[in-house]
Amino acid sequence: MDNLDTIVFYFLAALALVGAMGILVSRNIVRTAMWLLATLVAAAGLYFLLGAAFVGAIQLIVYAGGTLVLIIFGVMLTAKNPNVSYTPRTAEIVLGVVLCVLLAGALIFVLHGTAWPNNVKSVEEVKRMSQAQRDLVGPNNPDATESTGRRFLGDYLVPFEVLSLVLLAVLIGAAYLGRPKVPVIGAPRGVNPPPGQEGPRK
Amino acid sequence: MNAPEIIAALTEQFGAGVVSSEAGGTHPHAVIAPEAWPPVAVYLRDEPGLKFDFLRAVSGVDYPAENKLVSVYDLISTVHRHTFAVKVAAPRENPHTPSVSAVWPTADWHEREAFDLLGIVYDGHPELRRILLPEDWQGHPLRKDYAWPKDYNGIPCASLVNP
Amino acid sequence: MTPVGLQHYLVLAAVLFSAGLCTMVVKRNAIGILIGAELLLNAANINLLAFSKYSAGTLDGAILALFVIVLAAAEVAIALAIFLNFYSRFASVDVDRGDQMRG
Amino acid sequence: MREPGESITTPGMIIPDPVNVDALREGAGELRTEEMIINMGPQHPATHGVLRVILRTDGELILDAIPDIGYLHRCAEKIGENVPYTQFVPYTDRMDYLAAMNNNIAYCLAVEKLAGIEAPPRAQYIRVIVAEMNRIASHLVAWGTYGLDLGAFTPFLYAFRERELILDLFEALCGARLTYSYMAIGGVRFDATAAWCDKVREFLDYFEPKIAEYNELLSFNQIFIKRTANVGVIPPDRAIAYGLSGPVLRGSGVKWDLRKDTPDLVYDKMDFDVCVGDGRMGKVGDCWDRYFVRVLEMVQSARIIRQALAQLPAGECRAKVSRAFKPPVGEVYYEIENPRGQLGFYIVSDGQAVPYRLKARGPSFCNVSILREIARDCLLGDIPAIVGSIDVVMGEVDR
Amino acid sequence: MPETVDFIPFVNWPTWLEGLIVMAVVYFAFVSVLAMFFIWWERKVSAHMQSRLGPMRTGLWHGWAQSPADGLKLLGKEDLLPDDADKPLFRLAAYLAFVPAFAALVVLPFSAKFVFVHEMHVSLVFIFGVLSLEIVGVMLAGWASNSKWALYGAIREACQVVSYEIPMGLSLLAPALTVGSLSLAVIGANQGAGLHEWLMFRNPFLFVAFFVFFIASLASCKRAPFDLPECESELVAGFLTEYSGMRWAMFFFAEYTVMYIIGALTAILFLGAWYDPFGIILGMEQAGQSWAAAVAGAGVMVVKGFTIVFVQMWLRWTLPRLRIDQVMYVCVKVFLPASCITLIGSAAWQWLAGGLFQQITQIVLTVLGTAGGLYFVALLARALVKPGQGILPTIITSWHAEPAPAPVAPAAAEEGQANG
Repeated sequence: MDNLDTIVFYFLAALALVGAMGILVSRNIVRTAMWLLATLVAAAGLYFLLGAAFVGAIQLIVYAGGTLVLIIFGVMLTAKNPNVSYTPRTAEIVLGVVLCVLLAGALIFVLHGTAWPNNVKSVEEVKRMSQAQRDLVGPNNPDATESTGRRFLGDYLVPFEVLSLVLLAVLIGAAYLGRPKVPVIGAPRGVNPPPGQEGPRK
Repeated sequence: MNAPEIIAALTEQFGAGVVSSEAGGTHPHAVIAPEAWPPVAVYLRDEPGLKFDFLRAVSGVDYPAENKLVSVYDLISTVHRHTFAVKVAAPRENPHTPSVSAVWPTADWHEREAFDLLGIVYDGHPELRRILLPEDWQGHPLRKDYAWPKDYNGIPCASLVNP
Repeated sequence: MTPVGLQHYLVLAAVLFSAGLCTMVVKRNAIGILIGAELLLNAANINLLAFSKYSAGTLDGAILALFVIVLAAAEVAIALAIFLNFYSRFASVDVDRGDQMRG
Repeated sequence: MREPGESITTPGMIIPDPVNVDALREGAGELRTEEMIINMGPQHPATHGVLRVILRTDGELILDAIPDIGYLHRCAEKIGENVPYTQFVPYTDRMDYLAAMNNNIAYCLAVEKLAGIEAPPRAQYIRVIVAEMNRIASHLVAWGTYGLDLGAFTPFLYAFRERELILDLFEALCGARLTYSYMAIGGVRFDATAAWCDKVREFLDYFEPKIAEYNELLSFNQIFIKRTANVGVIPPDRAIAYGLSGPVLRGSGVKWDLRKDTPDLVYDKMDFDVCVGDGRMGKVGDCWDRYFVRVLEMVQSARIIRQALAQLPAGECRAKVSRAFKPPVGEVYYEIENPRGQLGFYIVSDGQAVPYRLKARGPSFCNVSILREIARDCLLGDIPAIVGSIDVVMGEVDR
Repeated sequence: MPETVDFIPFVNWPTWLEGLIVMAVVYFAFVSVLAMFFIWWERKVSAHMQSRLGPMRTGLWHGWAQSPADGLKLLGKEDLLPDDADKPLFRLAAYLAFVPAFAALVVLPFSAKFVFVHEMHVSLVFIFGVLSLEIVGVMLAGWASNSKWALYGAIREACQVVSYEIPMGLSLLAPALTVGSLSLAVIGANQGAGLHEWLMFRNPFLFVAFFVFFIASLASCKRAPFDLPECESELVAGFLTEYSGMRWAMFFFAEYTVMYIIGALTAILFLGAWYDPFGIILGMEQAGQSWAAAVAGAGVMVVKGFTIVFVQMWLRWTLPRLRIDQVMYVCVKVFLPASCITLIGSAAWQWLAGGLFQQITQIVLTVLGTAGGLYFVALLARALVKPGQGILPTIITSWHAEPAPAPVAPAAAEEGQANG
């Protein structure tokens, strides 16, 4: 059973890496978005492997289903101008690549050096735990989703509410930035700019 | 109002503008001089007694014998329910007739069709170009002396009339 | 095949992170940079969850990962609104044209 | 993708005020997406027949819709100048191919008025019966395809099921199902037997309750109302100015029906009322009004047929017309009320067997000319609704 | 959590690879047969609704072999690839729309035991997540085929997604909240005791959530009044304009599979999953015959799924199409607040409603729901029993039997023929 996990991990890791390289290399912005989709789906698979099924599902919905649709929207609206080339200058490419390879090497060197603590509880221990203790445990916790929910409204209540405020601010900000300056026919009150400051009527 | 009263009103209003007229027959009409035609059109449409607000058709007719290209305007009034027709002649070589698309918007397309099929140029028309035939068609088919083209952009046009 | 341990995930995350950073540095298209940023966030998420499974054994990693996902969506929304305004001003989302902006 | 601003139409065709996108860009301070020029071209499911509409759109919003016609042009008028009067009838069938009977009547009446011939009363009654039956068939097609344009597939099948019956009756009467050439100068070519009249009554008994079913299925369907009310509104004065006629004109509230003042056909002996759009679902003159005027007219036509069948006199069904028919010198312009509007013929005769000039004024030709004015500032989803409500038949637009 | 035995236990298969292959084959066979059956069924249903017969010739009885024949034809057809389209993305889009439909089937239970991955606690959220992947495929198809109509189809799909996904997600959570778990197996297991146990009738908010979810799910599988992305009358064929042959068929396989998934999901969430309205299957389960209960449950589940798919077809062939701004208005302005209220309402209901009061409302809602359901079934039966007035055939058949009408009086006749 365990070598299935390994195979799936290597497959997903390969998919994620190929996606990342694809993003780095491809010229056409729509192809970059598609490689991003590959990485997102690979990441979601990895989350399932890491036992966080709920996070994996949310990643599929919010990230792959929501954010990516937004990005594709952005690509569609801004990719119309053919006579603008986005090819970066070679000096920038060389500098960027060298910098990142150095970063990757440093990170990996550091990672191998340190010995990470391991206080993962085994399945029997989790079963014996009381409800409150079980909420803290991540792996081998059968109802991890419930615990996540309880923790959101327990210890993480403040960041949870602050998050909702941030989302509200983003909602209003994005709507304001993207408001139609040219009056839209039949738009309900409040969407069109007030009669005085309409944009140039085509 | 029947045809003679309309013609009387027109001659009384425009005098020289009305070249000739025919009250009887199956198609009572008045022939109007080209330069007087726009004011006559406005008069026909706005005069309370006439109120010809519905332009039914603009037909171009080619009379090579009298060297004339005639535009026939058939009018009807949705208020008084009486009908009348107006003819405006133009020479065949360089046919120019003032356009009334400003008075009756329906004339816009009808005049374009007359221009397309007969070659009558309507001055003051907002967008005078061919409407039925392709843009680059040579000649005007409804003229009596129309020469059938041999081919169109390489497509042969052989037919009984034009072997 | 050795069983999958913490190291494998960390290495993967590190490579993803540097690839994301490299994209942000190299790309001239604003949306390319945005995609690079998404890559960074994903790498961070993988790290979070890997630590929560192999090392810490607690649920905090998953919760933080959820926060990161939600905030990434918000960030993309604002970034795209800005890019669209940028586009309507410069007819392209080429970041190098940004130097003509006032202030 | 085509570069913005580059003209895509045939050479020489000027799109009025082509948008110079780059000029706009410098002044562009607001969020604006790229304008696109789309060809709702000759082959398109929503344009009935080969009508081409060039749309200049900004996203879903239509900035300009320029109709481009002429794809079905056969120059029937030039043929008319080389064909004797009696043999031109089959060409009139192909003008408004959904209402061939009405076209024949218009042409034959014009020639009869020119030559001073009077059709016998039985022929006039048969002409009215046949004209109204063809009006029902034509409105059925309009009703069915309008549902199709807005996405409801089922009404189309019901409409054609009823229309088949009418076509069967016509086939029994004159042998043809679509292009009948049933009229001749001076009357009709075959007599309507009593058995045929019973069959028509049988059809009417079957058809009349169906209209209530149609209304329940489509007319008062909430989504249909949402798609058609307040869309493509034509004010009455613009309707008259653009020379619209038929249900398109009456949909805008103008009480104008030639059947009420045509002395030559026996409509004056019939008791029927003119259906006019009254803005029941939105503004007067919107797509829903034009659509509903057609449904009401089907009811009125059924009433007329019943009265005409009741009053059908016996006698000759064709006046004596010499074979080498030569009308006197003169000209005439004559119109009658077709399902789509007023079909008029202007005939100039110089005494020979062949007309000197023959002009046909198709109602759809004028009805389409207003498309540009009402399709501006609507959404892409409204174009099929507007074109469908005008109920265009390209045969009589291009002739 | 009812104790569920592994249907396909990974452990004792010879190797996990064979287990994988068997699963793939069983799945692919079942789903392709399902999609083909739906295509044939939709053509027959729409035909009989439009007073015609539909496919009758291919295959003996009622043209059953029509879909396989179409499949073969599509295999034979050339997969066109427009030259200035983005070729790799053009091909990829078909798979991107096709794969999520199957991925969602992995966690969709057919009965308490018949499910492939049964210990997935978040199967509800997983299905919703995977279905949202399909949208990327559709948008990519529209963008990659580089034609104006396809672009319009893609943008409309994006607008539709943005507007229906939130209300659908929220109304999806209401039943999960009432049952207390995100796993479909658990949600299904709590609805066994009879018609009043069905989640739809638990409280008025869930009653409303059912309708909101059903209509939003119509938008999600692009059917009936919301089929704007590939509507014929405006956009020629929407994002499918440039597709042909097998690639086009893939989109349709995906669409019909998603239709079944949505039908099954609605059944599990609201209409008492794999339990019949009288509690018989629950009785069998408690009596220990778990295999028999599983098979019966699977049967009931498939019947419910097919009924909901039938209702979707019924809607498609009667209602015209909405305009894109009306779709967004309906989904955002009407369904979003409604789904929020149902979510909060069902939560409050859990907390506030006492035992007796809850029983009464359950009974009342059950009566209301069944009355409505029976009304529609009666409507359908009436249409089937009395297919239109009988007069139609007599006009046509009796007519042709008669001889042609007598010729007109001789004098005018030849003259008429001569120059008519």
